[in-house]
Amino acid sequence: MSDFLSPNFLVFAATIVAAFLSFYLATGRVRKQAIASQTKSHSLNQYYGFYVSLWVLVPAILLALIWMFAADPMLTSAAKARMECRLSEPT
Amino acid sequence: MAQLVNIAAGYIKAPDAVMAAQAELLRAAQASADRARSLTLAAVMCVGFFYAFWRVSPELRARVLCEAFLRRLFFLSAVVAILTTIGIVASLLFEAVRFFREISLFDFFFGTHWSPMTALRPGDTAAADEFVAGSSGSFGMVPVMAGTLLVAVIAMAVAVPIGLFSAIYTSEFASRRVRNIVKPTLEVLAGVPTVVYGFFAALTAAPFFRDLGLVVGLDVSSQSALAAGGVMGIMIIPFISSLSDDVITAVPQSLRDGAYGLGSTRGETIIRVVLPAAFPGLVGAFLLAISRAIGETMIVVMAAGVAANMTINPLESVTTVTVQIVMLLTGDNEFDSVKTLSAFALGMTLFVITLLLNVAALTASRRLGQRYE
Amino acid sequence: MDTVVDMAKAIKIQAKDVNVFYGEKQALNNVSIDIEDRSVTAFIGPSGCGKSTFLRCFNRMNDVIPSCRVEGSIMMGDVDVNNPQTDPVLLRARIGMVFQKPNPFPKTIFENVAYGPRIHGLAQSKAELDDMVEDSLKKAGLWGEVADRLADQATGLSGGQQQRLCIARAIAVGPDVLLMDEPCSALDPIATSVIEELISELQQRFTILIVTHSMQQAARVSQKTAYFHLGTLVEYGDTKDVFTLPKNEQTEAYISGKIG
Amino acid sequence: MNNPIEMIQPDAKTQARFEKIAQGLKKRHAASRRLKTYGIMAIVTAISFLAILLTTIISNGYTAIQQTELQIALTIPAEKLQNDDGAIDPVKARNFNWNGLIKKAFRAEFPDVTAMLDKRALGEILSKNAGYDLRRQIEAKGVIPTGGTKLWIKTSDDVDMLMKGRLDRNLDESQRRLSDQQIGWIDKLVADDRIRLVFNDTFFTAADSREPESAGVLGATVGSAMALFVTVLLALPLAVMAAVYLEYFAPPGRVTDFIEVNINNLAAVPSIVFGLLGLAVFLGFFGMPRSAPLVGGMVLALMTLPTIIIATRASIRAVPTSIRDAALGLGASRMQAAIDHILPLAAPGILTGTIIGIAQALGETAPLIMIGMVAFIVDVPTTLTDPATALPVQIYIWSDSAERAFYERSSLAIMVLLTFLITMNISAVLLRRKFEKKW
Repeated sequence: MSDFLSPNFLVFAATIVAAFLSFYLATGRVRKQAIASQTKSHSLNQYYGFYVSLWVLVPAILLALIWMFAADPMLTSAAKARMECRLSEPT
Repeated sequence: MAQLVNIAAGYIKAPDAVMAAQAELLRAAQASADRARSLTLAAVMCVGFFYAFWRVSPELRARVLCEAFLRRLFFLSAVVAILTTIGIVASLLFEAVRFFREISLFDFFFGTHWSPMTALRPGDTAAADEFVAGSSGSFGMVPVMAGTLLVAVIAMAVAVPIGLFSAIYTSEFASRRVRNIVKPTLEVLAGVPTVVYGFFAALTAAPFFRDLGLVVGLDVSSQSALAAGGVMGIMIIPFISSLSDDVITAVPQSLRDGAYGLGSTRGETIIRVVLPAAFPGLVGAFLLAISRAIGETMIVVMAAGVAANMTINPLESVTTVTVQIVMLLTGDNEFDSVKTLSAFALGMTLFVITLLLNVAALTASRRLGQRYE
Repeated sequence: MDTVVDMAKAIKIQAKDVNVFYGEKQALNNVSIDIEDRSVTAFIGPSGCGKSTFLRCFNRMNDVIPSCRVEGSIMMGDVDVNNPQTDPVLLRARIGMVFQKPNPFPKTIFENVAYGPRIHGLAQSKAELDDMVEDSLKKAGLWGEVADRLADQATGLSGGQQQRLCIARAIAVGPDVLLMDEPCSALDPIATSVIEELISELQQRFTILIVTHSMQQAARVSQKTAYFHLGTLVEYGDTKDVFTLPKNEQTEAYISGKIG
Repeated sequence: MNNPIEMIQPDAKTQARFEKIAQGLKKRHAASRRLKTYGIMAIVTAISFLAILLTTIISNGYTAIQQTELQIALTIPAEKLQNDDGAIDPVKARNFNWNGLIKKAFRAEFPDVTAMLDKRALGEILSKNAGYDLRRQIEAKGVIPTGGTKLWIKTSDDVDMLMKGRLDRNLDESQRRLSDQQIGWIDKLVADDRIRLVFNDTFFTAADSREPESAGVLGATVGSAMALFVTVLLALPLAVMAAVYLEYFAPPGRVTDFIEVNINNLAAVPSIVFGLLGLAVFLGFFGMPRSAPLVGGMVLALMTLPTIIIATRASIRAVPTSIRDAALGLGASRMQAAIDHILPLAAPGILTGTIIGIAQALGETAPLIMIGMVAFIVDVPTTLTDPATALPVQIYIWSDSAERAFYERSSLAIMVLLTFLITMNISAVLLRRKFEKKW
């Protein structure tokens, strides 16, 4: 169906894009700083990219997982509770 | 409730207005929750990004930090094995404990009458349902366990001689070329999915045994333990043959030399020296095979019976632990009934038994390993 | 000693033009040798020279190795060892063998020694078997150490005891020749000296062929010494001659420690 | 032989002993040969079991590759199906009574059949889904044949069985699923050359159905593929990371030992227990959808994880430590050595192990039954959360059905499953052979 435009997929795609973006921003920043301060970086530039990407991705993934396992069931049970109370009303 | 979720997702049409309204509400709630989630995610990503970006400088030990993270991730992956075990134990225990609140441990493990489906018979009232489910007679697992053992014993009776002698041949007599052909061929038997064996047992072996019984004047059930166990034996042959072959090959050549040097024939060397030396490993292999046989599901589900008969006659129909688990958990049963809970109690028993067998097998093989390090 | 020397003149085994091949590779080249009865003959030489291979020709142990082929004749009395008609089982009952590493079976001490008599059906009764076991253990100088624990696992013995158990196990079958393939290489010096004494005693009853990498050992225990190099028998003679006046340069180089 | 030296002979006592041993030899060699014979017999038995298994399945299943069809002369009323512009209107096509059209046309060819019961019996020759099939046929063509046309329509499974010789004509009529009368009609149709056997493409393009002639394995195959996709996606990275951890980073100690014990034990836990885990945790606790390939894949991933971990560790260990030492010597960190140098070298082994694990997962049935992938599903699944079955489960479902035609089709489904398995295993073997290195 319209899987590729579903909110979930968009969020997923945005996360990936954000990760890549932060990778390049970080490598760029460290390169510039190293040139500016005339020092050699501790690690290869790509590691700074990974480092920032990880900080973008990992908390987001953790949050998404928590959301999936906590929020969705809560929503459903809330709806269920509402429905039950509706059903118990005499019609 | 599942229906409501499906309606909200647009999979099915709402049967009535109330449901439709509810579904609409649920959908709205889901949509707002989705928005909230997206915003939160974006916020978290921004915070993470700015924190890390601000910290980036040539002095930052980025590689060390990345590797520390990866190492932790790797560790967590390894811990998944523990989590799985915990998950198994916890889920089985949780449901089994709920079961044992209704049925006493003693009645379950020592009761000799198993008929969890009794309550489903037409004519039984809800009260009778309560009564039967709660009564001590219905959930006695002894006949189920007996059936499991009977099938496993038949399977081992087929598999042990064939597997062991095959292993003796491939490891001691066969030339390398023959061995390279025979071993993979036998292992094909292990690669055949169990559902295929089940199909063969139910639709070929069982009718064959029944007809054979008619010819010689024996009354063989069309779901005889013999058919299920026999076919299971075929399935287990490669386990025994390849494990035994490994074990026999691991016996040091010096022992064979010693025996030959004293004037043993090849047969005497094998029977009197090699096999006794390999004995602990062979026991380990057999235990693993028994564990396989007890835990095997599809063959018995398709070819063994459902009724729990207490018998040691292989021509009759028996049921097994795995068959009962499948029977109790397929179809639309309520998840919380004593019946479905009993499946978890059976599952727990099965898990414990196979675990003990595996540990015993491991200990046995380890003893062999120590002897010839 | 005189009697021994006299008897040593009788020939027990005669090997002629023995060639051994592993697949395409030739391991032994036209080896001919006469082995004297009731004496110790030592095979020495650098590793890979074919001495062990040659030893294994005497009881057809090379049959066990699929790619191995033996040519030439080895006569022991009227038994043609290398004849395909000769049953290696019977042959190995007549020629006992002790291996480099002690290899007791994973059975009790008693069962280890009783193994040979049992498979060959030598004992008529339990009492006879008991006697055989005791006798063999005594001959192997082990009886005193294990008499009260015959029912223990043989693998629990020390290395030297295990090797003497293996000797007892070989003797129990009642062979008249004993092959020893570097019997002391896995043992400590004390255990080695015990075994060497034992060999000297056994020599009264058995024709012993011993492969050793230790020239001192060869000098100590053997009456005859054969020096092998690259698959050929370079020199063969009385031990004292070989060690004091080697005729061949190679032998001399080896004995003086220049090659090895 | 021609040697001048007199050789010494053993003394009499020794000689006697040798005699005695020689006497017993015949028996002992016979016993040895007997043992060898037992070995050969055991192997022959095992291999003949395999042969019997395969021949039974092939001989039962090969006929399902064909399907019986019947030729019917039809006149399709184009005006009832077309729009004003002459194209087929989907709504009209859906609402049109295709079954009625076919039945009418078929009955018209047997004008002497008038009794109600006989008419029904005549209709039973045709597939119950004949109308649906015809609509699909017409819709696929996009053109409605004008005037009279002759079309091939599937017969019912009973006729199919009769044509394939799987229905015994000599049985008593009451024991048969086709009456004498029906067989008479069929014989007449055969004589008129209006019944044929054609390639059963439905079997490979359809999902399950109540009617054997309309049932296929595509739905189940897609379900299996989806589940295995999830399995690989989860199990492979987890297994590789866990294996690298255990081989390179795990400090020797209780935690590591405990992990190893767990992995070894999980490898031997019965598969149905994983099914119970999936049922209780994924479905019960997390409320994931029943019958979904997603859940099936997760359960199978947990099940195959130990297999792949063990294989991965073995292939990592097969890479000589010298390579790691070389990498470390050049100043690489342990992590760099593992990821840049060891993993690429171990990759073929990891891949082989994964394929074998996946092949094992493909044949697994019991855990999928536990999580409800055993339902009757007529649609090919399109997403990971659609209800689906898997190939082995489909075999299980069909073999439980009463119709003889499903028996035949489950045999063919087994052949399909085995083909997949053989392909996977052969590719694993080839892969191993191609990349096998001796260090």
